[in-house]
Amino acid sequence: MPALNVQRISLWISLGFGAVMLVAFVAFPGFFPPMSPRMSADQVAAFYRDHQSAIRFSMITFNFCSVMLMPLYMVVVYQMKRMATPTQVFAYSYLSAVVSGATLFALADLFWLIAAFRPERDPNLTMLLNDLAWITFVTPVGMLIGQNLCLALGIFFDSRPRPIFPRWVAVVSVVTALAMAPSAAAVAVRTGPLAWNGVVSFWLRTGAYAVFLAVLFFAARSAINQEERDEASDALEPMEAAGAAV
Amino acid sequence: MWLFVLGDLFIFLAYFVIFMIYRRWDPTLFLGSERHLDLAIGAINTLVLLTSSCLVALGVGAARRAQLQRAARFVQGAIACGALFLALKAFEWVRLAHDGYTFTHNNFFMFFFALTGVHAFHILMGFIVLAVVRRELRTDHFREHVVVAGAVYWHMVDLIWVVLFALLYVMR
Amino acid sequence: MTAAPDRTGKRDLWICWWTAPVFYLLFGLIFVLLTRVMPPPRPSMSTAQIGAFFAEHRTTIQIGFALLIVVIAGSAVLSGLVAYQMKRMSVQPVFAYGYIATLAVGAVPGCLLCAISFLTATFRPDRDPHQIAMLYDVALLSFVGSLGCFAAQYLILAIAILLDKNKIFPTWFAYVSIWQIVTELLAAPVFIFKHGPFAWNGAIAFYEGTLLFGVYISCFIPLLRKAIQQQPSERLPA
Amino acid sequence: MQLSFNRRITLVWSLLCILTITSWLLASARGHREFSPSTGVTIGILVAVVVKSRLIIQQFMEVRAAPNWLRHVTDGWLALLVASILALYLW
Repeated sequence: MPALNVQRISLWISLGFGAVMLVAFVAFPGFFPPMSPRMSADQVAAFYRDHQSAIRFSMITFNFCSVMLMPLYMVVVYQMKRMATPTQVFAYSYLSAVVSGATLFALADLFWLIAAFRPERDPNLTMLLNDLAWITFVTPVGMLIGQNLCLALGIFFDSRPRPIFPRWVAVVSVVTALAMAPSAAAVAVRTGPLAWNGVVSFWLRTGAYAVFLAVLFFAARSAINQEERDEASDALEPMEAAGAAV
Repeated sequence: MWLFVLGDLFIFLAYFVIFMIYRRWDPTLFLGSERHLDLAIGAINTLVLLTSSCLVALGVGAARRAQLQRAARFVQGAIACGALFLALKAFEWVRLAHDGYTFTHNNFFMFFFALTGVHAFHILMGFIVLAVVRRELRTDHFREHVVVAGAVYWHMVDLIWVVLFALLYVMR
Repeated sequence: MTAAPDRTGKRDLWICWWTAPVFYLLFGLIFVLLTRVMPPPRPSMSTAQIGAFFAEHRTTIQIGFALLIVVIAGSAVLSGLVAYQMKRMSVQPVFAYGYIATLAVGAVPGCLLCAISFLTATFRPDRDPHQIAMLYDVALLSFVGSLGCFAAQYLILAIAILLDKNKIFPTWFAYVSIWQIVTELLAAPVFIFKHGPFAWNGAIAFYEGTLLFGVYISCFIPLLRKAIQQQPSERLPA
Repeated sequence: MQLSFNRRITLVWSLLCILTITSWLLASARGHREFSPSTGVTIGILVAVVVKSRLIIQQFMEVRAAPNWLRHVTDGWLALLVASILALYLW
């Protein structure tokens, strides 16, 4: 009974910090609209000069809060280990992919902050940091895709009569992975929907992942509820058996 | 809990000393900046926090006399006061920032926002602590030491604010 | 199987435990004596001064960080040991996984990026000084300013200790862990200030935080030792 | 003193409030525009801080009924606080 509290606490931690991250997302002046990859070095430098406070506020917030989503992912890992899959291997793969994905985001966040630290820096170097930040943030979707595919496979192979996560979560997970995949093209394209400020690479990718996180939250919550109910009935069964014996 | 409270008190002592050292280096700037603060909000916030501390103390008394529902109501009142404190604080922050006195404006405002920010974080933690206390009061066999420990934490938050109020708002 | 003698039964745990004092000793040696990252050089240095800093300490930086990138895995061994002890707690292993995950994130931006940037900066001293100054910022801001991963780790550890009914670690250590969260919060302004107590070499952002980290780690290592000692050697949990 | 618990707490609370309002008045007594250094005001404020802190520690935190070491440590903290503030202020 107290053990289950840990999962609920984890969910609430992630929900709370996730909400704060939403504020940080809105506060970052480089997201509305997303900065164009075709900005000149001087324009980029001017952006960091003019919006210094807002950039620092939102990126420090991201720095602090993004890793706080980890408890939610770890609840998913734990629930994946409970799935009736042939082995628990996907849970560990998922854990590994989550860690690498979070590391990439932490790096992108630092590049933004370093660029804003000295806006008076040589504009070419500011642009270098800005490119590093955007490319690290938008393009390496592989780890996210890996997470979602591991999760989807786990759900498909889960042979419980009542699966830990419903099958449609697997479908959403795969669809999200597909929606994020084209963002990798932003490493080479500088205009159009595939550029890092494009509809596909930025809005579709970010939006799809945000929606997916919300789905994951509710799926995890109902999995925890189900686990509690299962445990309660497991605890009853021996008693009933004992009662029958008498 | 006492270990945490004492440790925290000494950590804050270090912050206060560092603040005073910087104040010593530039007293005119600090005094000149102090005038931009709204003394009334600071004073009212002090009263709000003192009241909430008082409610918690009364709650502990009620819990000892086994009036658990009464105690829970006191704790709820204390949480409400804490929320009022934070609301006033947020209003004050927004107004100062709106007038251009932001975190980076000068050394005084740097300390002001950092110290009040850390204190606000302690209040947020205090909400969790008081929620635990309230939950404890709802159980039939509540543990007195948990309730007392939560109360001690909340009084510490109050105590730190009393010193902060003096240093940031009223010192001349 | 007969009960193995205590020492050999927990051999692996003791190997992990001994990495802790060795790793932190090396860590201190590298960061304080060799590479001069602790206490940190001033953020307000001019480009020329930064160049001079690297020129002066080039050899020791290279020795120190070359050593660090070899021994950094000590932190991974340690987080494995802590996670193992957390799995012995009465709480579900969710937090043990979280501990591994947050520290695995923290190793790259919080420690290795600093080493890599300093090494890159010293690799070609004749590089454009502005580029060297940028690497200097990257190194110090990532080292002092990777807040979230460590704050999350302390939060997870603190909550796990508070909820644990097996009392693997004493309750007071949860509070020591919570202070670390507060110091991480107070390190957030390093991204803003170049002078004063909140700069990356400031009295509050650096010295107070480091002091509290010293308290934390000098409590943690003996506590881990005690936790291993008190663990019954028969029936070691997986 | 044989005061009931609630009475004593309420009394402490009113004392604390009075002291707060006094400091408030003390700080604004010389007109809102007058922000000059004043050792008298500062010392008055610090006295109020000492009294308030000690009331909170002794009465609310119930240190008055606590073991000796705790009483000494909290008193030591308060003494250290005021001494360092005063020293740094006057120096």
